Amino acid sequence: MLQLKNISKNFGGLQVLQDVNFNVPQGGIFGLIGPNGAGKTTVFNLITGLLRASGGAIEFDGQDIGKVAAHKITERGIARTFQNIRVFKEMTLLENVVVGMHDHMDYSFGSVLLNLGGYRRIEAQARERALELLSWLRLDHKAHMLADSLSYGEQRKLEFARALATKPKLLLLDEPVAGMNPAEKTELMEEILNIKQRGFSIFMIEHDMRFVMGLCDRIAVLNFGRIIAEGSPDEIKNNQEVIEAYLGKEDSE
Amino acid sequence: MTATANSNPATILQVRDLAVSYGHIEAVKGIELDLKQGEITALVGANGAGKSTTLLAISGLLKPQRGQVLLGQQDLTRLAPHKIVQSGVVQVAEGRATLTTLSVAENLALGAYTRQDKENIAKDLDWVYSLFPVLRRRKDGLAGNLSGGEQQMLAIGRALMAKPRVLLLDEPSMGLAPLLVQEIFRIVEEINRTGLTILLVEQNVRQALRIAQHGYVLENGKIVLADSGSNLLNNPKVLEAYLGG
Amino acid sequence: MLEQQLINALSLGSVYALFALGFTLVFGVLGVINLSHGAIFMLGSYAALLLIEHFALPLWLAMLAAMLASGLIGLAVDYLVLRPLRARNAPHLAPMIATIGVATILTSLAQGLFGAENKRFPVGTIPEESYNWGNLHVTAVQIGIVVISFILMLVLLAVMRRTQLGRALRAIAESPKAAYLLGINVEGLFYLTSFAAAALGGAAGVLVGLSFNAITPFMGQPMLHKGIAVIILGGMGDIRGAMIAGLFLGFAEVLTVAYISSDFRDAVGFGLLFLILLVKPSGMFGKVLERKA
Amino acid sequence: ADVKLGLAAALTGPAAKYGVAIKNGFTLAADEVNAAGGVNGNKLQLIIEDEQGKKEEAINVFKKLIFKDKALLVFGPTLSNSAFAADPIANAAKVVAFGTSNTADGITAMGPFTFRNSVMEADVLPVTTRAAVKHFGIKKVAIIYGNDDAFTKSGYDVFKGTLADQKIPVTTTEAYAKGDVDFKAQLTKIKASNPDAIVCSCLTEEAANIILQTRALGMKQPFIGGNGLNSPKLFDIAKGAGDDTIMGSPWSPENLTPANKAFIAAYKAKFGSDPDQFAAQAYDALHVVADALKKIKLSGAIDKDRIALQQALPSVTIEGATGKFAFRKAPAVTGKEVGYDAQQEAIVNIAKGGKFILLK
Amino acid sequence: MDWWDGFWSTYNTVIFSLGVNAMLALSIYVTLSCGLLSLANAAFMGIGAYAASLISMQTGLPFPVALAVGGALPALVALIIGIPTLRLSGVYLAMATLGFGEVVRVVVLNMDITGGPLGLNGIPLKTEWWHIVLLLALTLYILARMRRSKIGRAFEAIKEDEVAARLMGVNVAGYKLLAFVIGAAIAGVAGGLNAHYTFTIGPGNYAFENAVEILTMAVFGGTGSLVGPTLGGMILTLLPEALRDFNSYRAVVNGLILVLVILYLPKGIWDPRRIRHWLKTFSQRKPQAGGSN
Ligand SMILES: Nc1ncnc2c1ncn2[C@@H]1O[C@H](COP(=O)(O)OP(=O)(O)OP(=O)(O)O)[C@@H](O)[C@H]1O
Ligand SMILES: Nc1ncnc2c1ncn2[C@@H]1O[C@H](COP(=O)(O)OP(=O)(O)OP(=O)(O)O)[C@@H](O)[C@H]1O
Ligand SMILES: [Mg+2]
Ligand SMILES: [Mg+2]
Repeated sequence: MLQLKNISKNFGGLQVLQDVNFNVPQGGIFGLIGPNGAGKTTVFNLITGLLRASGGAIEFDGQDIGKVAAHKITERGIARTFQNIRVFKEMTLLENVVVGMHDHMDYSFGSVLLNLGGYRRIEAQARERALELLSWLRLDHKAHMLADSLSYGEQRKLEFARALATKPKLLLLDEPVAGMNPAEKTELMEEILNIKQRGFSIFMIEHDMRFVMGLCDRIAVLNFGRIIAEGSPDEIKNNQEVIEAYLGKEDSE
Repeated sequence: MTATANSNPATILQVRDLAVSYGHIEAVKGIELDLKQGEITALVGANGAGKSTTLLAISGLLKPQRGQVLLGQQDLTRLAPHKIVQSGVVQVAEGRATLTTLSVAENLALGAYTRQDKENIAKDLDWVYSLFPVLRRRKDGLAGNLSGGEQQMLAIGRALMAKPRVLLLDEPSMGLAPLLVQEIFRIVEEINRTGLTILLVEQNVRQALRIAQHGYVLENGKIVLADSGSNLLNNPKVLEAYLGG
Repeated sequence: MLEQQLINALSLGSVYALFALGFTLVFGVLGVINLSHGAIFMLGSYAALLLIEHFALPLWLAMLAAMLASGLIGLAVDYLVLRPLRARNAPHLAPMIATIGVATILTSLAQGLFGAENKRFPVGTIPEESYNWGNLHVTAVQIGIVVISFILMLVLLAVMRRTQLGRALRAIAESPKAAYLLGINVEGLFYLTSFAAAALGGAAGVLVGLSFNAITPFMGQPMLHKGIAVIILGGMGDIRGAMIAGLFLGFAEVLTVAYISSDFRDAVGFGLLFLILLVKPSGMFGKVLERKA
Repeated sequence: ADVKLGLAAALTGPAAKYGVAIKNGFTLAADEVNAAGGVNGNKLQLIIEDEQGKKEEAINVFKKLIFKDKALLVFGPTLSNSAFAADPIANAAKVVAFGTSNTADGITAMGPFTFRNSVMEADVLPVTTRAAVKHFGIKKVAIIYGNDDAFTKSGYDVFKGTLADQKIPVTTTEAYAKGDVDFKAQLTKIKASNPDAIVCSCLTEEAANIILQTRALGMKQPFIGGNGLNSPKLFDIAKGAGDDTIMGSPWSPENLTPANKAFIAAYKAKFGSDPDQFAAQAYDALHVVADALKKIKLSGAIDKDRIALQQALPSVTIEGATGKFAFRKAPAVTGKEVGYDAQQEAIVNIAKGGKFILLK
Repeated sequence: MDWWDGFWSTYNTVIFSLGVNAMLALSIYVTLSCGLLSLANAAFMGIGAYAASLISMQTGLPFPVALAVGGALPALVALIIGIPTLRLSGVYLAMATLGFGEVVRVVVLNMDITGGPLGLNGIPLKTEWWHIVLLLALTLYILARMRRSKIGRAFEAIKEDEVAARLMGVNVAGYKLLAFVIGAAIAGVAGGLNAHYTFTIGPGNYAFENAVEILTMAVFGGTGSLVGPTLGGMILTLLPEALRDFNSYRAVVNGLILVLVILYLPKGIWDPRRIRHWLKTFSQRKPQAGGSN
């Protein structure tokens, strides 16, 4: 559903991405791995419209989104989480999620001013839906707390819920389990599988191999801005180039 | 891990009944820790358990509600943060606190900020460069242009420049690629072999406990388990709660 | 006429740069737009005036004493107002507004103590006649201001670039937390910075008082406006930037008078600021180190 | 009973230098009148409020003096801008607003209760200019003025008209803004245009500074100015450099009439410093009002008394510190009743040896 | 009733200013709530004041029309300058908007229709108390409704994290512009109201100091809710009146209060959590003096 065609990106003189090509298929979980600074997050930034590619094209559902504004891309059905968490800390969990529904709340300025039925109904529905999303991630009991008071792991989950609220077709996750311990990772793995089951396609960046290999149907490996391998987890695990550049010698973690 | 000959080294840093609060939330609720001279001690626990809070309190960046941190006879909780660094307790904080607008060499020079023995600094710089050759190659570049793993190395190297007696490491492997994670753990062990005492906070529980002589498990601001690293690694409770069964 | 205007511009620009040096230092290290800098500048001027009028101190000594005095005021402002705000991690607006309050207090105290009228340094404090080359006229104070502001800038730059102290200050500027963990006495250096910046402000006050004979309780305000334009143009906390932007503003104003119209002289600073920011959102020399995600 | 007279003056803020002199002038005169037994046996009581030189404050202070303190009349405010804000209040309440320092055009057009004894620049500057042209044999002049201040800007407008009337070419016109201290750029331009004299519509401190910087640029031209330059402060700052400045004003310390001599001596004795024009006009204003009060019988009904005072004022003439003084009806405006301006001779002075003396 | 008449005629201008200043504080609150530190509100107030006054003075159009234009013109100007300016963030935006204000001042100063430095005099008295009450209430109502809708949430999200907000589908540039325009309109209407009870306006009424004063009112009151700025605007209007007895040291006390509020009431005067906390400690231990912290 998402295609990157010959994408390249440079910052000033620094070539960060070079001729990156891959397709993220509908319905599954696609992984992108690679050493630090390989350009993974940059790929996400390009897809979500925060940065513009220096060359190449990005297509989503067959349409070019390379020049579409970030908020419009969200409207088309791509949502993401961030590597360094960006929840709205001074808002409650519920409000965080309702912000995610921004595009789907169709009421006029007039109905806001006059407190009309349409506005009230849509607001109430949004709250209900937000609670439901929070419950998917087992955060509903904290719905009215400020996001600031959440632990790191909980904030990551809140980002999920918020991203889901935009009704994405494709969900981009940037290192979803960074900073979590193995038990928490296992728990999150289940939640991600759940979300996939509900019909969302997922595209994730992650450094935790147990997690990546356990979840992904296909994986691409980025190294110094180039795709050096793409395939099933097993293929990747045994790819000599990937081991040298990224995985290192066999290790259980 | 092999428990080596000197089985009973002296305690260098003691944490006694330490409690720390953020406003009304008590994040650390009276904990005890002992760091033995020349050993790696691991502190593990879930997100929000209070690990970073403990380290920040040891370094004097947070004021504890009660309790003491003793370095030998000296009570660190009475000292200003810069005095604590001067007395030899140095921390590499969570999230790569590199100074991105300074060059790599300047970062390292600042590491030695509190040192009195200026003549040995050059020697230690060489040592750090030999631990992390990439830093020597990038020494005149801005630290902000380093990759995540390189920044982590810089942060550790910079802390070493202070010639610490006790090194506090807060999640040095966070967000790093597998290859680099191994590299970081190798380096931590290597540094430790020079006789440096290390308190290692990690989410990467398995690796941390593997290289640590001692370990503590922190849950909700309290120490719930304390044992040798290898025992903890085989403790069913730890296995279940932190290693995912 | 052009030559004379260039001299005018150089000396005016140096005045702006001199004022901006301390202003930008605080901005750079403490991350605070200290709006009491103008009032401190004014008090420096009065301090030297009092010392010369009542104790007949020689100028250089009065100048040093005035720098000390204004430095101490800056230190007091830091201790009483900025430190508590730092301690609770107050957002940027808080110190800015608190220093407006401080400026109000200092200005009206000065008015109570010294009156609202203009004062000047006694005749003969500094040689008043100008040096002439043909049609060109330069006064001793003009030369003094240019020389002193360049020296101060170079010293400040050298300290920031080449010494451990300067590195420590830059470390604090980027992340006080990281600086603490390096064993830097962060609070101590905050005080030192506030002191030094205020002392520089005081020195500027003395020199401006000497050259323009217009010491009033309100003299800091217009200077503060220009100073704001200068430090923003020069890039946050950038010492060399402040110096260049100060000179730039001096030249812009003088050349506007010379070739466009004096009606627009005072709009030039902020007008340029407005335009330049639109083209380059981080000031003439500012660099942005912000990653997107 | 005491007669309450309100005074709204700028006692703090940048305009305080005028406001304080004005306050001194009033208290001096009030003390004199009271020491002599008051007016018709009534003591004069001054109620002084600080209006800070801000328009909202001027309105508030006027209202307080008129409605709360029930003053019979209100003096002030200090700045013309504030008068435009405050005087309509007085006119609506039918209370005399008596300005002693408001020189701007249109002040007295605000209503029949607006009075002033400050002489308009339009009355003074033509005389001054003519005298200066004759004295120095001036052929062409340059102008410098403050363009963001109502007083200096209207002074400039008058000068411009006057120079056109008298057919004196202007080589260049330069402006500056409040708070400026460096005028060298403008002065260099003036220098290049080579005028015979420099016309300066400025306030004292800027004028002093401008004069000093002119000399530092090696220029020798004399200055011509108005009211704004009439202050001993000019020489505190400019010292001898101010010599040959020609200035027109209704008041001069060198004007050796008995009334003026008495005023200067009393002022010095009371305040320990030399008076300026603002003090002198304030001093005279109080005597003008005292004179009017003599002619009426206070009924105790404040509204009536206020109107009685307004009707008595126009016919007052005195011989004060500023010389012979009378009111004249302000120029007519269609559809509106107007107030009263000052009818007074201008005195042309020239600076010599660090003070103004009369230009013969 | 006599008492009331006397009170009203003495203090009605102050009372008018309470409402107008509350509106001004709210106008900057709108932009602040969207994370924009814009200091252009004094300029917008000025544009509104001039526009409304000129209509009143030179045409026979009724007051509501004058006020409407006084709100619409600044909104239009905000729309035009907002597009390039709002790319800036933080201090840079503050300074660019301050620069814009300065440019507006100089333009007004050099125009004939505005009366240059003399300003406009003899503006008819048209503002009545209920105009102010009505418009303030309307402002509060609209802003309160907005806060509870997706618009208010979008503002808040932008304030907290622009990038994240953008990826939640919020049209960040559009909403920022909306906040800027709404703020400009409110300030413009406030300016129009103010001009019609102070009889005179001049370029000096809408300068740097006024911009900072408006900001101060909002921050002083607290920018967490609508109550804060409203209260802040009102209290800072009353303060000088209340301090009249301090005479020449009034400004000192004024400044001191400002500093103390910033230091000890970080969220401004109106901080519901703190007030609740106080009430609790008060009702719990009755005789003991002094709250905690
Ligand atoms: N806005 C930017 N300006 C300049 N350089 C940038 C910018 N964003 C990223 N880079 C550089 O591009 C390279 C790739 O960065 P990116 O964040 O995509 O890496 P990554 O693969 O996500 O790494 P990690 O695993 O550490 O998160 C790095 O060298 C980084 O310094
Ligand atoms: N600045 C703060 N203000 C309020 N609460 C905080 C703050 N920092 C941390 N906390 C809370 O204190 C508790 C302990 O946090 P701490 O950062 O010490 O955890 P940690 O063990 O280091 O977790 P992680 O593995 O996620 O880094 C958490 O509940 C957290 O929400
Ligand atoms: Mg990344
Ligand atoms: Mg932590």
